[in-house]
Amino acid sequence: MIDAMSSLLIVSGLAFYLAGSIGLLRLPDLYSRLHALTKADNLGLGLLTAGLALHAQDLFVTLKLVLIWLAVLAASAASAHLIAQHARRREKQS
Amino acid sequence: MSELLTVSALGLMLSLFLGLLRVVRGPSTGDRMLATQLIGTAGVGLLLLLSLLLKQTALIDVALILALLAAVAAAAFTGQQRETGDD
Amino acid sequence: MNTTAVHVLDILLIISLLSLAAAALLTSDARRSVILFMAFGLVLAVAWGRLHAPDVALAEAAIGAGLSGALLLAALREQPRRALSGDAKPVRERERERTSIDVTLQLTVTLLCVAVAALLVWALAEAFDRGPQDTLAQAVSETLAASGVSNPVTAILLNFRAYDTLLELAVLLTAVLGILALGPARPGYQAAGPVFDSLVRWLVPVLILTAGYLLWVGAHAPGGAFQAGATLAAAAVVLRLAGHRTAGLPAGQTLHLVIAAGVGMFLLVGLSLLVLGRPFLGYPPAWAGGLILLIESAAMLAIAATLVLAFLGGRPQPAAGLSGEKRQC
Amino acid sequence: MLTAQWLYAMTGCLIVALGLRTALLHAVLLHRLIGVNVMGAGVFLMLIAVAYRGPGVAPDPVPHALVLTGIVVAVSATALVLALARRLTGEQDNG
Repeated sequence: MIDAMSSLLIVSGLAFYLAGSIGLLRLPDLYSRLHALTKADNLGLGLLTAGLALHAQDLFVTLKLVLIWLAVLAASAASAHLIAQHARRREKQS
Repeated sequence: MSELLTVSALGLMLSLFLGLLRVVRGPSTGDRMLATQLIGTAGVGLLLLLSLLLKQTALIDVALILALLAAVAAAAFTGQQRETGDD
Repeated sequence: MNTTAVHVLDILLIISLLSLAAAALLTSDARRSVILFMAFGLVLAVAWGRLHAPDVALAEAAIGAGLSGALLLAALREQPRRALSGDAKPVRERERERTSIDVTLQLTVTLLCVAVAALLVWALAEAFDRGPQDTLAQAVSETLAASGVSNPVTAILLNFRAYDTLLELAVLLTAVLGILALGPARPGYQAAGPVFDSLVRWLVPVLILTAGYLLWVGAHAPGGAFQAGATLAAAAVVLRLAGHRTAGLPAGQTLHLVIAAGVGMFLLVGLSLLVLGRPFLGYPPAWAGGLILLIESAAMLAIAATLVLAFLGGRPQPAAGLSGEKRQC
Repeated sequence: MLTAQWLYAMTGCLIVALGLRTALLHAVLLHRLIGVNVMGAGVFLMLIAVAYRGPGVAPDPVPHALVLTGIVVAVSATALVLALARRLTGEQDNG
């Protein structure tokens, strides 16, 4: 049961990752690519860590997995913001 | 279960590979930074899967460090200098 | 993990490494090159994990994927139109310069590099032919029990080859003294805004905790002074990027004490052992674990301070009296 | 000899050659510096590949220790070169 749950979570996480990177490759401009990327970061890794957490033997590993997800979540929000700001600044200059 | 993890690891590697195409192609530096971000996230996921597949629990710590430093690149790239600040 | 899948993974990893290295080296734009080099570091960290080298992967994750990219970007940012990035001269003059490295020379050097690669391949083929030479690895695993730690990499660095690590810390000390002697630090960064600030507020304490954890866990699992020092330095770099001028470094005399702490503690322990009638850095097995942790703690601080000063690129400047900026927090 | 060992070691050789070529030929200091760093990474890759002993077998820890310290020394040396270059361009601007 746990195995099935975990598999489902990991596979759906993978789907978001792939959707994110295909979006990054196919979408026409920076801002829409930003949008695609946050999918991979937030949902892809979130589902993956959830799936792996079901396998974790001890609480400390689960804690680390949660921390990894939170760190990437915060980092992706912050860097998406910074990159968008930077791009806007560049546009204004030119 | 192991097969699923293996297939997922290959999937993530593919995702990393697609990000790599964007890093090499650009066109703007912002695009390249974004793609580097994706490579980082895919790398984190890949390391987590490898930690189970290769039975190397320490790779979770490597993933943790990568995750914690994921924002450093973007901040170093966009950070504006004091005094001059003419970017 | 089944072998075909591993081979596919290996080949994809190798293609990624080669194409990123080639792209980083062949582009003429400096910023692009740095970003590609950072991506190369990320993939390299995964490759270390794949090759069962978690100790190296930890250091690569902190340095290759974080610190060195930030360092190169900082250097580039400061002198965008100067010699470093090659933008000092008008485009036409630069073009002439580039083509003035004439074709014969280019060809000769390229052939030389091919020859170097061929030599390396030959040497490796010889080594592989003889099969794995495990005499050193065996010596390590036989004496590991008496080293005071159970992580073989830490045992080598802090016990079996402690002389090497002492001298290596001396090399780092020399480098940082050179950096300090060359002038003031690069200008700092403007406050990055509320989004990044709220990230920094919890990221820095978590990085410091992680550094402490890596130092502690290094005795029996991947980790140790180098990885912990790099992680601690990353915390300081994050602070600096958020607009803190001193990046959490102590000022004046204390800073000098910290950068000399690694070599100092090593020598202190070594000389004390000499006085007690033991060989220099020949720890008594019963104390080895404690002494190693003591040296590693000092070394972690020294390595972290060294790497932060490397990022600053010179003597840190006091916040007071410079264009009236107020320090936050 | 393992296939993986061979693959990664040969990749290391190629990366060393690529890095060396840029370090020797490129006109711009920053590129040369990145070339040296890439070359270092190639050497590290060779060492770690030689240390690899296959799945489930503990690798040789001695090259790991070498590479670990090598990474830290490489970044410090890079920083020293950058500081030197900065001082140099500063002097040129003033004089």
